[in-house]
Amino acid sequence: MKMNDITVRIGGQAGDGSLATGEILSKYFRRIGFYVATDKDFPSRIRGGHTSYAIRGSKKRIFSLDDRIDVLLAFDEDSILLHMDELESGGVVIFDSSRKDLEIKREDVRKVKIPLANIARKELGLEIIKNTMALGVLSKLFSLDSNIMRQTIRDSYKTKSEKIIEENLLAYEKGLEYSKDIEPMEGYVIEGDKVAPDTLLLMGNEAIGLGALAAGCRFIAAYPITPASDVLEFLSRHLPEKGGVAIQAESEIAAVNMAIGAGYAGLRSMAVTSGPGFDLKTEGIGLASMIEQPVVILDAQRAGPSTGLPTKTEQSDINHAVYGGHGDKARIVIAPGNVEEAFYFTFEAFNLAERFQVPVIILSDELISWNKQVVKRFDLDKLKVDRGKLELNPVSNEREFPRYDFQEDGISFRTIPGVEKGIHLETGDEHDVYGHITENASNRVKMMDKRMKKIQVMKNELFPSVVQGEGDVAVIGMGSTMGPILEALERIPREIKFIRIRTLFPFLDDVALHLKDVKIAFVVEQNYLGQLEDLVKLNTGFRNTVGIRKYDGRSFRPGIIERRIREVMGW
Amino acid sequence: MKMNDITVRIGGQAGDGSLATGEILSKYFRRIGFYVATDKDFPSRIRGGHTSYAIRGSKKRIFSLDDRIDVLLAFDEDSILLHMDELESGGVVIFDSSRKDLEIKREDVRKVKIPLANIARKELGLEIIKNTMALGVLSKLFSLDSNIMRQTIRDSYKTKSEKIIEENLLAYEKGLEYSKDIEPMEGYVIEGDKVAPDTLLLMGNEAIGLGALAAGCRFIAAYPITPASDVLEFLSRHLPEKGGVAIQAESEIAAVNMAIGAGYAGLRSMAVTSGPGFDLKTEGIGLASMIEQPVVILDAQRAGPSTGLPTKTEQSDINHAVYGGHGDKARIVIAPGNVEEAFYFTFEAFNLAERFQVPVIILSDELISWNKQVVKRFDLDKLKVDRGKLELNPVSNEREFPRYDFQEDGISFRTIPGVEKGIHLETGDEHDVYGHITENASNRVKMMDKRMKKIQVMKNELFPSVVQGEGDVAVIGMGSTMGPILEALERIPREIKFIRIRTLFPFLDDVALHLKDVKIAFVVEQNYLGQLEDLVKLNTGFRNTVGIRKYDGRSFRPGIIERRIREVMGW
Amino acid sequence: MVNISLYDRETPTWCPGCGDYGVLTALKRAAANLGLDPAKTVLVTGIGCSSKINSYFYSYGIHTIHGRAAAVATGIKLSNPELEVIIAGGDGDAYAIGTEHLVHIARRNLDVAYIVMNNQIYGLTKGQVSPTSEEGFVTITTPYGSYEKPVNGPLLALASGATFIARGFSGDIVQLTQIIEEAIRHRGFALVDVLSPCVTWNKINTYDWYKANSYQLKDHDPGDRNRAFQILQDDKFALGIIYKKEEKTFEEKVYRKYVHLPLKQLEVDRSIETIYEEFR
Amino acid sequence: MVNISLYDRETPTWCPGCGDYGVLTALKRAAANLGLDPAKTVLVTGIGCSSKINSYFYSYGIHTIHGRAAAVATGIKLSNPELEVIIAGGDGDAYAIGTEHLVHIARRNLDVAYIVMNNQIYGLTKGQVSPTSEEGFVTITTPYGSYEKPVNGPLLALASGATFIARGFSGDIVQLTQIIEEAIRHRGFALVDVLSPCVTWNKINTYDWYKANSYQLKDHDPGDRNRAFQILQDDKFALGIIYKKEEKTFEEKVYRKYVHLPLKQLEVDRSIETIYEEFR
Ligand SMILES: Cc1ncc(C[n+]2csc(CCOP(=O)(O)OP(=O)(O)O)c2C)c(N)n1
Ligand SMILES: Cc1ncc(C[n+]2csc(CCOP(=O)(O)OP(=O)(O)O)c2C)c(N)n1
Ligand code: SF4
Ligand code: SF4
Ligand SMILES: [Mg+2]
Ligand SMILES: [Mg+2]
Repeated sequence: MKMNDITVRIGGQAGDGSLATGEILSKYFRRIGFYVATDKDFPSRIRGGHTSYAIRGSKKRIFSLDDRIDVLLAFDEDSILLHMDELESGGVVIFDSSRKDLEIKREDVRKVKIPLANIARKELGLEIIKNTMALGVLSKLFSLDSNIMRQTIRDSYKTKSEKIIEENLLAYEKGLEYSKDIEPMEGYVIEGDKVAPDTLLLMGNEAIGLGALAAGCRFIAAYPITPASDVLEFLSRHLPEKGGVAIQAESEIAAVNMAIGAGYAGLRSMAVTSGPGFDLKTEGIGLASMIEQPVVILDAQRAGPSTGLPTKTEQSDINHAVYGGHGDKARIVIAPGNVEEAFYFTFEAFNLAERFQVPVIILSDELISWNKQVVKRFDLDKLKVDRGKLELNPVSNEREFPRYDFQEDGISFRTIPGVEKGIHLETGDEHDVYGHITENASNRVKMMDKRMKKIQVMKNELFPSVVQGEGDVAVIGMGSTMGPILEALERIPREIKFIRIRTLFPFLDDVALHLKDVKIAFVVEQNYLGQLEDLVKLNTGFRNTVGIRKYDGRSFRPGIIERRIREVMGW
Repeated sequence: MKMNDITVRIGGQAGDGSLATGEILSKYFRRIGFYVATDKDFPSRIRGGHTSYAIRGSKKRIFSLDDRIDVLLAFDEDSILLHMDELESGGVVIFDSSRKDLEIKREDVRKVKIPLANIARKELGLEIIKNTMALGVLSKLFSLDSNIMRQTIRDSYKTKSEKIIEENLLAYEKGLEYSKDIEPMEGYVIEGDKVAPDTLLLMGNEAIGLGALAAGCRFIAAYPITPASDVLEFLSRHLPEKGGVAIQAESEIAAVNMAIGAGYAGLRSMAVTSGPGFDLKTEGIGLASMIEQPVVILDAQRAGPSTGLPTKTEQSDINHAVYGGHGDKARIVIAPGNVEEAFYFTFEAFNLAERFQVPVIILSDELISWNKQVVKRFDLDKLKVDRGKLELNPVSNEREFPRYDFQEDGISFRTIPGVEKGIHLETGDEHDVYGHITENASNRVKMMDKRMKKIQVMKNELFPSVVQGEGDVAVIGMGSTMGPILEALERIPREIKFIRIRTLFPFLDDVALHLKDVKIAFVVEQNYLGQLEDLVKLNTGFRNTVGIRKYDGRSFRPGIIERRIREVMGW
Repeated sequence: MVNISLYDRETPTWCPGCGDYGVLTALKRAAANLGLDPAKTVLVTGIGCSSKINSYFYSYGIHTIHGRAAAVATGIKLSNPELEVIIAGGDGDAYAIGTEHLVHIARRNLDVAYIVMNNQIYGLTKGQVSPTSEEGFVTITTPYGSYEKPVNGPLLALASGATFIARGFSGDIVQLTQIIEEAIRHRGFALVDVLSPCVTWNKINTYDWYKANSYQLKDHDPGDRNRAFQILQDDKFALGIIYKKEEKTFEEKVYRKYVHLPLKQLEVDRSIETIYEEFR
Repeated sequence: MVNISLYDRETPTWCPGCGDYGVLTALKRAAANLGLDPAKTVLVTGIGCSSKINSYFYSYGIHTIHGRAAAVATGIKLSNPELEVIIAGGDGDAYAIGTEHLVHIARRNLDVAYIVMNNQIYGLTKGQVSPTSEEGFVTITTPYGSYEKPVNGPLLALASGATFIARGFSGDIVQLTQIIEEAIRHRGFALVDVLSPCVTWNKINTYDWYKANSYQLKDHDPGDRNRAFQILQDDKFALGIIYKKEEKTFEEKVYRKYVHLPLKQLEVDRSIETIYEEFR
């Protein structure tokens, strides 16, 4: 049936350990040489409420879930109610029947009922360990390599006590034991090379944190917010080792202004947030733009507006990232499409910020931020730090350094406090070349021209679109929709050109070129208003677009895209 | 030479009384039945620095200054340096030679030098009164009606002491006396009907304040900021008389949230600000949009980004007004083009806010906010208050009122605290019909659809564009550029269609219709990036636009527009 | 007396054992004791676990944005002083992102009660350091311990001009009910800081820890402002009413010279002719 | 000693007689006395008349946005603790829109001095009420008098954990110089509230008024925190150093376990391989 491509959804009440089990399973997949994609679904509350975690493992390079799941591991009734429909015909549901027995209606799937919790409680004295037991059942069903699984369990708990490791290993054995009479699934083959290649399994937020570290970012200020907090948390752990500072600020306004201060003082700095906090950073980003201050901002988008659905994904901050804030401003907005790009884009964001002396906004979304993918170990040798026109030994005879001197490319030399002969002012008021406030009209025009010129100059150095395929039908997407789009297109045996936009501001000219011979373009995005579609229309003049949009907070599945394209095209 | 259309620029150091003199002169113009347009130019500091005030009076209905001035009343040397070029050939410069004599180079203008300050000090014992003396000189030069002028002076100081009134009247007589040998200007006729019609002379900010009062707004919260503070100041004086509340909040964030609270509690409420403060209101406006809360926000635009040029005009917050804030949001953005519209739009803003239960943003600019124009007494009888679906006597048997019930037009019935049977929740989280938080996917879709539907529904009730003229060449503008555009077009004896856009979000379909047979459209706007032009392109698909932009903080003059059109068209 | 079930709404989704249950119960009891009319009461909250309390308490409720509840409440109360307006939220909401509004609502002496459920942690966002966390406190964002002295919310409110300051404990619902009742009854701004353990993320400041680190105020004169300042600097948490003073409320001052426009009267005096003179 | 003209920059555009001239002079003198190197000093300001001070004082300067100077300064000082970072601004900047940052910079005990030029009015925006305006004060936004009790900035800072609190007067440049010098020298967060008359918009709180309404602290032990709380509640303004305590600074704590990365060393350790284990 399905060769080396399997999706397992683990569902239960928060506290049932669905997430922990999923983590182990995804690690296992990586270790046998699979690629991984995951999707968390949990409510914005701390305990209780249905939580589920879908993990897909595949020998093929994947970036997102498939339409359907092969295994439903259900710790509670809700899992059955909510996810049974998703189960592939011929798949299997493993139901923990401890709390209650349940009649499961579908005839086309296999049903395995085990009172996992009861067994765990009675035989292991610890109910919560039931989740690791379930891994034993899975191992049996899919003939997983139990040695690798044991090692994975061991490693997963290695920051905990030896006791916990032992308990979990025991639970795993119990699971195997209880399923010794269970027949393995037919038609499924889950076989990697059993040798973990030199890869990493990590989520977008971790990749962003690593990218920042690798770029030499030494200052992060943030206020906690879902789904960006992980980056602050990751860097709080790792920055101090590197001589850097991570600070949880009193608000997002404080955070962005601290990051600006740090950048001004010469550290590569960053502030991470999501929608509501991104709104609050608007004024600060404007200051950075006006004083031509490098600073990197992450907006990990979630479903808005306002508090919206805090634990659900969306791509509806595009407009704010591109247009937000009063006045005409230079800025850069880039959007990685997968975990690997999240790393490299973050790395490059710090270079871009310093090279063009502008705020750089990394637009991620909840799905990318939380999706665990397998990536090749990052190649650091290829990554060069470019601090742009940072001048640490100016040889000026002037009493003040001409911080905003007019240069061909609009980019002036920059110094930082502590540098002799670098003394100057910086101000969000309009200013002259020394940074002194002036309201003079012709200076104003020259300074605006200078700052705005950068928008043109930087275009050559930003991330061009990635184009795949040819034809006069195009699909356009950005960010996390990459995964489902790729799979949808695989399923449609026609010529389709996929244009994945990676730079949103300034909008690059390549998109218009790619659209030259295109007759119809489907714009796939995770919002209501079609924010990306409008950007494309405005900047390319191409208007025969069809929006494929989703705004229920849940991520796209390939099938949605596939069906809509077929429907419109009559294919 | 010039019949009943005269522009006087009064310049000096701050403290020289240029503004006060200008106010009296503009009042005089109104009283003789003239229309008026003014433009203030002063630095962002309190004392010192060159300040000037240009007042144009005309029998013709005008909305802005002309290219050149007829009179330069110069209290200091800077006035000569900065504004002499602007003086019409055949015009007159009146120079206060007290501080210093100055050679004034131009031969084609008349020069009147009088040591005003010295005379005032010596003969009136009060130097600052020199400015009123200057009105005497002006009266003589242009044969102004001295009785009307005397009454205007008297009325202008009526809130001060009788002593001050007498001093100023005396100064006026002194001015007349000292200019008794001065010949009146040739070729100028300044003659109104000498009967003040039933008009008012007021600036945009005052019109906005009056509009709010007339609409029954009873709550304003604001944090001071140029050029919006006047509205807070005006309403601080007048709202209490009406049983309302004006509160200077601790910040713009506080202000918008207070206004939202007031709106929630049932008062028509408003928050006024400019660029930096508008940025800070972003999150709050998103909340209002999500909880479907009527609230009116004024953004009186000034030159950005960041602190920019705080006392200079610009139209560069269009993008933020239309696109600002995370998530997909319903809102209304309207832009009055003159002082009269500032009143009526403000009035209507409160109706729109309640009818569609959305935040309404009034986008003014510094020029409109400060420009004094003569308007017909407002016709209150025609203005109807419409509070929309406000339900004060719900007859529900439910324990909670279905505040977000689905209605045909997307607009639910609203109640306010204190109303029996109206109890419900409101939250910026996604919610069900009772306002209770829910993350359910299908509810999410229905609620998004409901809120977004309002964007379509409201389109019919917003301000359509005003179109004047016909032809396949169009000029597009919004806000304060109306005045200079109208005058520019008068000077070009060709068929040109002027489309003045008054609603920016949702963008109305009429603009595309008006552009149907147009071949080229000039988009006039006061910013660098062409924010209005982009809106037009995106929403109409019309792409053959030519931008006429200005971003030095100074307002347009008709000539700039005229020249550019002629140049491009080869006319 | 009203039955407290009048105030029942949704079943809370807080973690079992969360201190906020105690606060909810105390609030309901206080409301019942005072006979609050749900239709004339507004419970205004920010964002956080604690801020969900108006989903569980039956009255008008508005769950706003993080840190801004006090500003929204100011607009509500000023618009209709006849409403009973109660603010509630967490320590992050009130003492970090909301600091500004807390200070200014206190100095205005707006007649509202503000209940801060202080668990010394960020609950809803999963265990980050809070402004009230102790120095050295280890969390996911302070893996090497917090470097900051905690914000002392009640002290801040007192220094800002609040006219009622009290501290309660979710573990003592009887006293907490009294305190909340008093706070609502108080004419002026009342801050109630409630020690309300987060059983999920904060394993240090538990019920037992609070018991061991708090004490009951005895023979204390709440009118003594100097004493209040001292008490609030104690190492241990004083429980009870720490400060109380009658002063004119903001609403009284704002409406001093003018008759308040009753909300129901929606047809207001919209005439502006008398102002026209200014413009002639 | 350095000549104070070293710190001359632009000629101020403040109104003749503005109190801020006195502050500027005192700051220059203090800088000269301390021998501050302009290249290693950063004067961080917000927006307001007073915030223009870094246009007039020669050193690195950053004139930020309204109310946020303390946050920007935090980033600067943490990034390079070797810099002398001084914050300056107005009462609106510090005690209204900047309240939040003042409270939190104080509790962090960041080693910076914060000079607030308090004129009890909004100068630059032309005379609106300020958070420090007295109750009843008439301004263009409070035509019927202010309804709010003033914010007591130094008290707020003290309650927040500041380790140095002083008040000066622009009319007494000698004392003000000493105070500013001490504040800069102090290791930790130092708030200096300066009574600095706005001669244009505030006709009540004039030089004479301040003279009549302030007094010199005598025989005061700045180590006495309780006394400091009391002094700050006086009706009259106490002048001098009100509170001073040595505590670890934020930078010391943040970098406690780690060697600070000197700024000049721009090539940092960018290796991340050791972290890879987490992801396997
Ligand atoms: C502007 C903004 N920033 C951040 C968040 C994320 N957020 C939600 S609740 C919360 C803090 C929760 O802590 P606390 O206020 O103490 O409440 P608790 O959950 O502990 O009751 C944060 C940071 C948000 N919703 N909005
Ligand atoms: C976000 C924002 N809001 C408002 C303003 C307008 N503004 C500039 S200075 C100022 C206050 C000035 O008062 P204060 O801080 O006391 O300084 P002073 O001028 O009295 O020295 C205000 C409100 C602004 N620049 N930015
Ligand atoms: S996480 Fe903490 S604060 Fe939130 S509900 Fe659970 S116990 Fe309560
Ligand atoms: S307005 Fe006031 S604060 Fe501003 S410079 Fe003038 S006197 Fe000083
Ligand atoms: Mg908390
Ligand atoms: Mg001030």
